Amino acid sequence: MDFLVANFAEILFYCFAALTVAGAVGVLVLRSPVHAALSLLLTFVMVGALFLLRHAELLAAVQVLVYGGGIMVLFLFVIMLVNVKGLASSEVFLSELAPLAVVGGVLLGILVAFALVFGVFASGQGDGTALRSAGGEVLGNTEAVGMVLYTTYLVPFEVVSVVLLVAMIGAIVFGRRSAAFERRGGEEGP
Amino acid sequence: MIEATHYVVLSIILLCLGIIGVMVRRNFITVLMSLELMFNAVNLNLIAFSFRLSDLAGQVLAIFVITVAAAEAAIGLGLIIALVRLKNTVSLDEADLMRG
Amino acid sequence: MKLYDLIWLVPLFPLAGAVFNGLVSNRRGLSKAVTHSAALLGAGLAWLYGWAAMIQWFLTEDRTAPYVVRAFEWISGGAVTIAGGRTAEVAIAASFQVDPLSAVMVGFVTFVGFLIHLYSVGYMHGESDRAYARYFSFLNLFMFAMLTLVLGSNLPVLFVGWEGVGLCSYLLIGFYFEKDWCAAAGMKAFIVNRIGDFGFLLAIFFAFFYFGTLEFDGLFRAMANDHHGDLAGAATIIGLLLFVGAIGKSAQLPLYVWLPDAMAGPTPVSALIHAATMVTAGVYMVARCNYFYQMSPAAMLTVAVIGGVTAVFSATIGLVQNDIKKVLAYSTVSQLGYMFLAAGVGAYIAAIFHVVTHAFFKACLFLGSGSVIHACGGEQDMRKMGGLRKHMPTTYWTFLAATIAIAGIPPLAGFVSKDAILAKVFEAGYTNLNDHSGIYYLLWVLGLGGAALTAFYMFRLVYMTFFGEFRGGVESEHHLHESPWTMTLPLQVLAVLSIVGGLLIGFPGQLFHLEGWSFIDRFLGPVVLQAHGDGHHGHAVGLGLEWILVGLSVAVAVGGILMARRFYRLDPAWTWPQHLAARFPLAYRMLLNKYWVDELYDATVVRGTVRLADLLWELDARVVDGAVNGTRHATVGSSWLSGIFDLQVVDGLVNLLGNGVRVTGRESRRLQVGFAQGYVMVMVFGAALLLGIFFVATL
Amino acid sequence: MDTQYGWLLNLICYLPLAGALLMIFFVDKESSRAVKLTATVVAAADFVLSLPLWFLYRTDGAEFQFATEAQWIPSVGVQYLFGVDGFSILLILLTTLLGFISVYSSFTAITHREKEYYIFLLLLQTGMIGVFCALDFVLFYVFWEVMLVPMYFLIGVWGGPRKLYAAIKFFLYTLVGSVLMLVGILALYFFNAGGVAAIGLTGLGNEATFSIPHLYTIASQIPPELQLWVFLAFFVGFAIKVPMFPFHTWLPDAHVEAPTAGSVILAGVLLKMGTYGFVRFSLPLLPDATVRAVPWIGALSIIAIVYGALVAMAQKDMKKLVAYSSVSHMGFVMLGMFALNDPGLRGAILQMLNHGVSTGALFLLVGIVYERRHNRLIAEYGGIAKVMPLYATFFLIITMSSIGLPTLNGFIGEFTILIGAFHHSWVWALFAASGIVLGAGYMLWLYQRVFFGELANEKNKDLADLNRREQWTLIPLIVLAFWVGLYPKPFFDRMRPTVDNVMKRVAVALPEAGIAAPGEASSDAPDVADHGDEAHPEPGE
Repeated sequence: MDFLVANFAEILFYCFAALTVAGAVGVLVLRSPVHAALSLLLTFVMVGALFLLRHAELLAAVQVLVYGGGIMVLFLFVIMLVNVKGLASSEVFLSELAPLAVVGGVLLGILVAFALVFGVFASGQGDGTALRSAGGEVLGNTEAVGMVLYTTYLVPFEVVSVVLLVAMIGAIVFGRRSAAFERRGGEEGP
Repeated sequence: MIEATHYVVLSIILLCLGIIGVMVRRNFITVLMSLELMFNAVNLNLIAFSFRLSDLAGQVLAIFVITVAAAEAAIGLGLIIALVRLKNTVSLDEADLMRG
Repeated sequence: MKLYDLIWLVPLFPLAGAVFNGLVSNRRGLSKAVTHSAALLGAGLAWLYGWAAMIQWFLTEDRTAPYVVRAFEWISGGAVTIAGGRTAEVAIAASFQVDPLSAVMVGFVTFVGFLIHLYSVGYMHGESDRAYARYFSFLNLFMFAMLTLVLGSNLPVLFVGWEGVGLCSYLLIGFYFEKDWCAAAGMKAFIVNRIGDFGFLLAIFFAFFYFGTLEFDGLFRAMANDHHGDLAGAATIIGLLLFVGAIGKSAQLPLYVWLPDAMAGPTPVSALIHAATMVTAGVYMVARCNYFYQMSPAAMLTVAVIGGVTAVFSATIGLVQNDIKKVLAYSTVSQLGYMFLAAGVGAYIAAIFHVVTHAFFKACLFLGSGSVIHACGGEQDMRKMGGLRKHMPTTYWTFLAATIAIAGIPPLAGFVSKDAILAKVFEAGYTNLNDHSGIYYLLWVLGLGGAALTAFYMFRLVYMTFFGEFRGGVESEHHLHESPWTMTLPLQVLAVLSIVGGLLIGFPGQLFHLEGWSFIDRFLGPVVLQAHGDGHHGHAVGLGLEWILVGLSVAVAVGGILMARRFYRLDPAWTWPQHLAARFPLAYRMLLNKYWVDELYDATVVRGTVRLADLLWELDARVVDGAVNGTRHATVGSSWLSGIFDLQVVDGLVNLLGNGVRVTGRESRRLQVGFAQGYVMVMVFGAALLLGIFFVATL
Repeated sequence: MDTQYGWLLNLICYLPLAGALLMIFFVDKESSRAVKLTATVVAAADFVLSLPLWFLYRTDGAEFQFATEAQWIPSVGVQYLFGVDGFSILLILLTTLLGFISVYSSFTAITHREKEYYIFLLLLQTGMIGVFCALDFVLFYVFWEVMLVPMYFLIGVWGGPRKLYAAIKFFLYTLVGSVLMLVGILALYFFNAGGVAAIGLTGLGNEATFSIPHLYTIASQIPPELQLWVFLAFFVGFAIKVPMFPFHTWLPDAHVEAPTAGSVILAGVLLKMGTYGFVRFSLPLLPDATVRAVPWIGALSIIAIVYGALVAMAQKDMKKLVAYSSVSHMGFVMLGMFALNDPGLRGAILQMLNHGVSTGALFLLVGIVYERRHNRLIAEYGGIAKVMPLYATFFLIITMSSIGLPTLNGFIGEFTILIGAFHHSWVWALFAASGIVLGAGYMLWLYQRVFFGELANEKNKDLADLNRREQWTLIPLIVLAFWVGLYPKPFFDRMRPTVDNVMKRVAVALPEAGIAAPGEASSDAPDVADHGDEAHPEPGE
């Protein structure tokens, strides 16, 4: 038990990491998009849990809410809407490319890993208190992030919100355009 | 002790899976999901380094990444709908209007 | 309350009427009753207020100095250096003045104007509602402009009225614009007037250059203070240029040609504008600016000569015209000549006196002729009239009274004023004014001859129109009728004034040793600058000689009348005039065709200008624009040449390059497979390669 | 420079641009209604926004007000300098008013490519306002060129049968002038800065700048020869735009081919660019050369007045007639300006406005019948006062304004100019005043041939009178014509500081300048007319 107590954080990490990778692999290999999506959901939630371990409580919440809630619903919604099952071809993978792709992916991964690991060794180490304090006073992580977000990073924050807005409009336009296209084609519009 | 290295390795694995997924899956929706995987990989990294450096910038950046990911998902799914309407397929290799 | 402090209301009343009729009545097509009520109200209020203000002024203020009412600053052109290196501010105010001269002018303009408005109510009744409103709008607008003209206290404000009456004249002459010749007459009037205005404008500039002010009062004082004759040269230039303006507006030689044509307008318009008021504006202006002429013998002489010659010249044309309005038009030109003749000998008061009496009898004549034309259904040719005495007695009697007045039979108005003029002209010769004794005597003879001609052609007109048998056919004779009261009432009022008006306002007391009995002489005295040196001689001509002169002019007038009676009354077949015409065909044709002056102007000035315009247009298109297009052709040509060089040599190289690019493009197009994941793969390997290079380089 | 309310000026200048962008991205080109509505609202808003300038401008304040000062390209001394004085305010108001009217008047005249048309109109407006606001030579030049392009397209796309010829002629002609102007600008720039050794131009060694207010301060140090060359370069640029006598032939072509609104803007505002340039640059910056050029420009102006009027008389096409009348009227403006005295310059400035109002209105009027009949030949009309009484009334008022009838605007301008010209040389006034007679000649003749007489042509029998919209395009101009004619004082008040400043700067070069202290008001400046004694009417002459 002592081992469990002493290394609780490590054990949690490995569990979460394993589930994360499992989910990712599921996305890669599951034939049905619905299954793939559910598998992706697992990854999202586990990544959120991993955030918790690094004292990023706010991020964890956002991860679950946005990914697990918003984006996932969006995926599922689209899957339902376009009836993927009927449309998807029987061939799941691009078989002729697959080997090459795996080689390329792994190669790139290794190279990036090199870069990052060097980065880890090159950088110093903090105690994490800064992640919970603002202006010297110890608060929660949410307050700390909020303070930084709305002071130092106010302008980028606003810009990102515009990006989101534009994306939203763009999504609507894509929907409309094709509607117009269909009208011209004589079919019934939505 | 969990080091940043752990996180880095995990994130690299996720990234690789994502890249491979993007390249090998035919289904556009799954390709998008793979992209989301890559985003998550990046976020993991950011959080890890944020903790290590005791710097909130990493978390803030992660929030931005999530936002962009949401935007990307919205656009991408919109594209899927357009593609379905236009060519009645979700296979990415059949969307080849730009072929030279 | 000083009514004359608000003297600018006088022109504003008719303006309000004009605006109402123009914007409301005309647009909405309101009924005739509304239209003429508004117009009469405008003119009537101007009359009442003008008279009230003038009488109040007369009773309360010092009459030797003008009472100036400044409304607002109008043109502020900044400072400029004028003659003698002085600096003057171009600050022209919209200001009005009350003084004896403007009082007289306002007095009769508003009065006659109102009567003619009243007359128009009957005369224009046949027009459509909108044309009716348009007519009254223009007529009211004319009143506004005319009153501005006589009330303005400086040359530019006078000029506003001056141009304004010209505009109204243009509009009213061209009232029946569907007829080409009416519109053409309007345009002719405006453009000929503009030629005069050209002189007027230059006079204004010269006046400002020499005096630094354009206020009449300031100019007057500057001239009055010039004891050494330093400003005589300036006075000559300004006087002559102003007179150019007067020639245009008052239809004197050589710019009289527009006035006979102006008869194309409705008859009340001819009465108001082209007889009673507007055409006398030139005389008013000369009288107003008399100080320039007083200082300049040359200018005076020019005015006198042009006036005298015009008086006779146009009277001769009037002898043979058959159009009733044309006769009256030439008569107007002739009478205006008399007025200028008076002004030219320094008798400005006599000139204004004649303006007033002329307004009475000539308005009466025109309105009478309008009544006749109305009755004859628009016919203006006297050869197709005759015997109208029986059908329209009121018109006949009033017309006759005015005719006797203009012919110069004592004691009617025309006699009094015309005799005053002739006496002054004779006096000028007698006293050897400015050493031009001979010329003035000659002018006196001309004036006397003109009086005889006047008597002749006016009675010719009466006899042809009202006596004998009606020559217009049975059908037309049926329609002959007396006019309604709105038309006859003004006739009667004007006829009465033609009879008594002269004695009333200008009793020739000097003939009876009664000094100061002439109201107008005393009243207008302060307006005229007493020239240095010669002063006022009083009675240079002895009383006996004066009576002889009176006798002479009466005798000539009676002679003219008797001759007309012999020619056109006693001999219904008119054999004598026909005989004369056959005997002197050239003279007759010359008179009938008005000395071919119109044709001459048409052939020289009008055609010349149009020709020049066409020529310059050719020049512009061919030469000036040709140069531009030539540049274009030269540029295009040289670029064609260099194009060949370019094609063969430079382009050869360029094409080589271009072909290279094209081939590369064609080949590399194959790489574009349109397969997204293929691109991703390339990207991944590319990124890996870059990272690899990075590590190799770093390590 | 008074920077209070500087934002207002920028807003006025860029609002049409913003409107154009808005239309590009958000207005559906299929919806003609939306296109017109947007353009009208933007143009009207711009006009309303420009109104405060009239009230906020202080005649006793700094020379340039509503200013904006910012760096633009610091490395070569280009600044973003905006600012206006009374003179430019009048022109900006004219621009915004005519801009609105030209948008409003095009509703039915333009039927294809409507969206692009209104976008170009709005872009043009930004360019024009910018020209009047810019106080930095480079900025000025940028706006000057920006203005050209939309006009080129307006003529070239929506024009008449020979539109391409006219558009290219307009563009190239103006471009030639502006390129020379650029050379002049650079010469001044280098003179102020280090000079150019290669061409033997020694400079003052000041900090390099294109700022016009700064260049004003060094004007007296520019050597006469340099002044002359720069003056010539400017002269060509501005004279083409005015247009002065030998450079005027692009104008009739451009006017005839341009759509109605294009003609209105062209006559109303673009021609003012040339005269604006003279007043803003040539006179104050190059006083020596200006004084030397007076006889030549005077002669050219008089030729323009008489020649323009005569050629107008020979025209058979209404629009061409009005175009040539512009040549004549702009001759008056140039004459007054180069009389180099207060009344002349004031009259010239006022006459610029007057010409914008009355000629703009004339083009609108001609456009109205053209839209109904698609014909501009005078001979095709005649007697239409009967079917279009209201139109005839409006046309008459504007005709009278154009020929200078007192109580209307034309008179005030011409009268003031002539007083100024007279005090320079009475011969000038003599010849110029003859233009007034000729002006009455061609305008009234036109009026007679079009409106009076028998309604002979069958096609004219059922012409519709003005509709409500057409009336409202004209009424503001007519109100303005009467306002200027009856009470021009507010206009004179606003231009006074400009005139005083220009006269003060020119006075340096006048022969007796040594006597007058530089700081004194121009009323103490020596007699301009005195340096030509032969042109002086002597008492007793």
